[in-house]
Amino acid sequence: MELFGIWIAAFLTLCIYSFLYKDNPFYRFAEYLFVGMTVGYGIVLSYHQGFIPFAWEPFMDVFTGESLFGLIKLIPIGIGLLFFSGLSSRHTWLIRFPSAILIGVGCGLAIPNVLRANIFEQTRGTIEPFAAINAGTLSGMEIFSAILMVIGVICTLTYFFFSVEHRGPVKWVSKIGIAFLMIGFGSAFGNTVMGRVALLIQRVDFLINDWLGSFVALF
Amino acid sequence: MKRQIPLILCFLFGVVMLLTQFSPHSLSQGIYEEVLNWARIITPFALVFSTITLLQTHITRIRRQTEHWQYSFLVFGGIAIMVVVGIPFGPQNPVFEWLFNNVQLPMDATMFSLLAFFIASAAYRAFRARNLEASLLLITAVIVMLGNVPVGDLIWNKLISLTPWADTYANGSSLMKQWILDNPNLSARRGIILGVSLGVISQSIRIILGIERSYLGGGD
Amino acid sequence: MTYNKTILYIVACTILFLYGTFAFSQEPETSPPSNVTAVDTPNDDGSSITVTWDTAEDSGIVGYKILRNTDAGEFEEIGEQLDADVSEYKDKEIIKGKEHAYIVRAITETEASVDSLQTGAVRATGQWFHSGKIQLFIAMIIFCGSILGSIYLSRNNQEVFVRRIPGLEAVDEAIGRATEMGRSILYVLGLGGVSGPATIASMTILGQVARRTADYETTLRVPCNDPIVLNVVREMVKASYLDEGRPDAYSEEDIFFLTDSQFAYAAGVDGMMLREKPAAIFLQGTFYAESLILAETGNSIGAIQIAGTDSEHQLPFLITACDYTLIGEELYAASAYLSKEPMQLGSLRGQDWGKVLIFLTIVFGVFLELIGVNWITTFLQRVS
Amino acid sequence: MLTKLVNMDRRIVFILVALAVIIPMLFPISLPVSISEPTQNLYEFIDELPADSAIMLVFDYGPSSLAELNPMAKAILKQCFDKDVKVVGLTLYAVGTTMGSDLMKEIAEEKGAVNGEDYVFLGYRPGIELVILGMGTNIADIYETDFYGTPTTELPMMENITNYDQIELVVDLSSGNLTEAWITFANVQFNQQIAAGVTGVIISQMYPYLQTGQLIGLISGIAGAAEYEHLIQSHAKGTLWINVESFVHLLIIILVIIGNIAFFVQRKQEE
Repeated sequence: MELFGIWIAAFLTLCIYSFLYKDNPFYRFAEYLFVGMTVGYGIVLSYHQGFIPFAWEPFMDVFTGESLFGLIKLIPIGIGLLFFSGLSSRHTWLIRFPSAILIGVGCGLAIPNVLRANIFEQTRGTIEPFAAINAGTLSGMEIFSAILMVIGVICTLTYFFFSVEHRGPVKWVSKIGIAFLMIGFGSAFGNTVMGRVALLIQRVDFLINDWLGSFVALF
Repeated sequence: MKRQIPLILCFLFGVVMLLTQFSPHSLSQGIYEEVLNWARIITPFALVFSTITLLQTHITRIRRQTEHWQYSFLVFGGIAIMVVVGIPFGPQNPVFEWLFNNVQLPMDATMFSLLAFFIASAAYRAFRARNLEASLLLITAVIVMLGNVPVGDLIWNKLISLTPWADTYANGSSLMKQWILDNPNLSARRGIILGVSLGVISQSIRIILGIERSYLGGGD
Repeated sequence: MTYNKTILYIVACTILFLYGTFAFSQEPETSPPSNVTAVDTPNDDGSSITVTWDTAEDSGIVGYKILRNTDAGEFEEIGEQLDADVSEYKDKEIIKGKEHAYIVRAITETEASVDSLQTGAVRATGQWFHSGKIQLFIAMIIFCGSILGSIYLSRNNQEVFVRRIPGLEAVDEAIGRATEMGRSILYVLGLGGVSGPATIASMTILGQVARRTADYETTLRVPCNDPIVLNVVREMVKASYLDEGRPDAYSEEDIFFLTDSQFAYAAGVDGMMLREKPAAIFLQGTFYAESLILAETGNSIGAIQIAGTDSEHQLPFLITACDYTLIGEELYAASAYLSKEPMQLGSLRGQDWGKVLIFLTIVFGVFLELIGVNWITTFLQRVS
Repeated sequence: MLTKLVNMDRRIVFILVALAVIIPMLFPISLPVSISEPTQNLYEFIDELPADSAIMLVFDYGPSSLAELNPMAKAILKQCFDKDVKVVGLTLYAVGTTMGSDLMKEIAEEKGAVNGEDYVFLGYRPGIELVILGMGTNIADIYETDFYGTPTTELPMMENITNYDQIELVVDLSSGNLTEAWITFANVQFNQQIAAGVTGVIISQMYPYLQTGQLIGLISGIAGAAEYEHLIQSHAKGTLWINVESFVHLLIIILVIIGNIAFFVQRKQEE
């Protein structure tokens, strides 16, 4: 069974790589199968790990008499059922209820989180090295880096100014901001190359050592 | 009615989720967690509904016999086998796991690994020193790529050994990479993050207050 | 050695021995834990009481035990023995609404124990406001206030200036090209859920794009990754077509659910691109690793590509592979920019005031840190 | 010719990349490794832990990222078992369960570590922040049993481990943004020390946290895994793969250089 699995996996791996040449029946085979299986997988997972523990079990506690709190789960279940109004074109607008709730929740969660995790932390991180400069514990290079950081943050943020025309000094500052952005993008790109190539190496390692290895072992 | 109630719901849930984050009281925390749980309960329904629409699409394709319609059976097959094996016996059962590990997973990993090819072709095509900005992108990418693999320092150390500063500047390639990641890269990212945060806050306010309501669609 | 000296030696030893026996047989005087207080734990949900005391140095104490009063009025040990350097205990097993008093018992090397005085009775209550988050709350009021203020000020002003955003200027060009070529437009909303800010931004842009495709009668194809997003988007696009007076041109089948898995989604969209060869591709929203798989395939079929994301780690790939890219905050500005509504544009000005505020904080903060004053960093300190 | 080179068919690039992986894979050579500071910091932190202290190893990645993260997980486990540091394994990523359990078993067998005494694998529980926050109070409240169904309170190793107070370090091996969740909830709320091992793409995302001290150490992608294998002096897949990696990086750089030369020559000619 394990060998059979390796062969199936190798076949599908090659099917997908065939896409690099051009669209072909092998790729289409893998693509449609892949889409179907992942939808099925998603349903199974959200049923067993979402619906059962968070709705069904607490709701069932109502009948075993453990707690009446489960009744509250009827609200989200009811909201969830509203999605099926999409099957009747006259009632599709009912879908707005759950989506309005979820969008509202998302917006409410976002404001304090973004303020704390992003604005507060990133501003503090930019200022903090200067405390060390005051304490005299930084080397010349580190002082230079701290100053460069402040310049970089301010210039990059200037690039995003919308209500001011970018000309005169603003233009120059935002140009420096773009330079910082480009360096940032270049380094992130270069950094990612490593991870992506590692994935390919792992697949090739599988094809060469596991699959061809099993092939050699047969004889 | 079709617009007002959703707007009110959006406002209410938005404000409640916002304020409960400032309140450690057990009642507010209870509400906060319960609402988060609701989202988990709602999603499976939406998924089932979406799957029905997906099946409808493929049934239409098969009926009309549009190009490549035969492949639609594979979608049915894929969904059916996972659901039949997974729903009654749970995701931990060995058949489900076998299907996942030997069919779904290799495709997932292979699809992901296509990136190695695409990253090379994108770099070849786009990294041209057309102007100052493109040159900065190109140069930092090359420095970081080199600094990330042992061969980068190997080349650097060979070159530097020809100069009198061989000892002071050893492993310059990886040190340079580190400095770029720590400094100009970090400040650019901070700039982006701060800007995005302001955008998120502003969008969230517009939506909670109903100034931005296009997500609701039209009608009354 | 003389006889006398030997006697002297023996006597001295005896005295020393006796003194030693006497001295070491005495228990060292262990003082009871001092300054014992019990308070309702601040900023919690009312489920604990915090007991504090002063640790004594060199007193032979090896640990502490905490005692709490029972209904009968007696004191019982609760929890494990605490180390000698601990000076705080958070009792989480209290009975809500009931008053509790505590005693801290010091344990010495010889297993002897000394009890502190008993504390006053405390009742734990939950707090309605987290006092540690006050600065967050203030900042929220300031940021939200500046945005709301700007919206208010510009609500009747038709002339709100907004700088050019090249990626958005290209939207009409892209749609026009698709129309000329008689090909479709592909709109990818990314992998985010419906409550993700980037997805919401992307959906509002889609609403604007749909208005234009309705006008031009160009096919708009939207494969969705999130089931709830699918539903919202169907409603929105339908409304856009209705608003433009072209409900007949709207086709529900063109907005469909593909799969919720990241790479299967990429595989499916890639297949669509190769087979349908759309003339314009929009990649807007939250993206992960699949961004480049989509963007490179789109590039290989020669489509004009407009991307936009706040996932800063994917920006480099979209920038290299797409024709135009909305960077970070530009994505959030897009719906205001495209809709040209004064209130929406006003909020962009509010965002700019937010930036000015951050600038001032950084510059002022740096200056204060340099002269050794750190109240701004303290203000921005993370809250627990 | 020049125009052809400038607009080279991407399929030629694809073939070159494939060859740059296959050839060194078949004929491996070894290149020297230089250790970066964040990797060194994590290694030293674990190295200086007293015997019988415990760390938490979190498998926050799916099988699609195992190429980069499995070698790290193996190296850290080897180091811990060699030093008698106990390991609490778990995952917040549903698909990470089988992989995490197999991997811990494999290294434990190799090093003679015993399940329940030297390591435990708690498995997966849904609800990211709820799990992280809940374990701050009591791990057994969230994980009533371990992955194999044994009640957590009956595991000998967990006798002295109630919550984060007894965990010296959380090492989060992550392919997404779950490290940020650990920082926001475990570090900020409970002052738990956190280190991470991440895939190449999110390395730069982690640097702000290293700078603010919210991460005490970081293993960066496959290169970091190779560095770690070097530090614990046990060379495995990480070391083999990073050498193959070098060739692909060189290929990409050479391609970029050729592309630029062709581009400039062409532009000169057009002028």
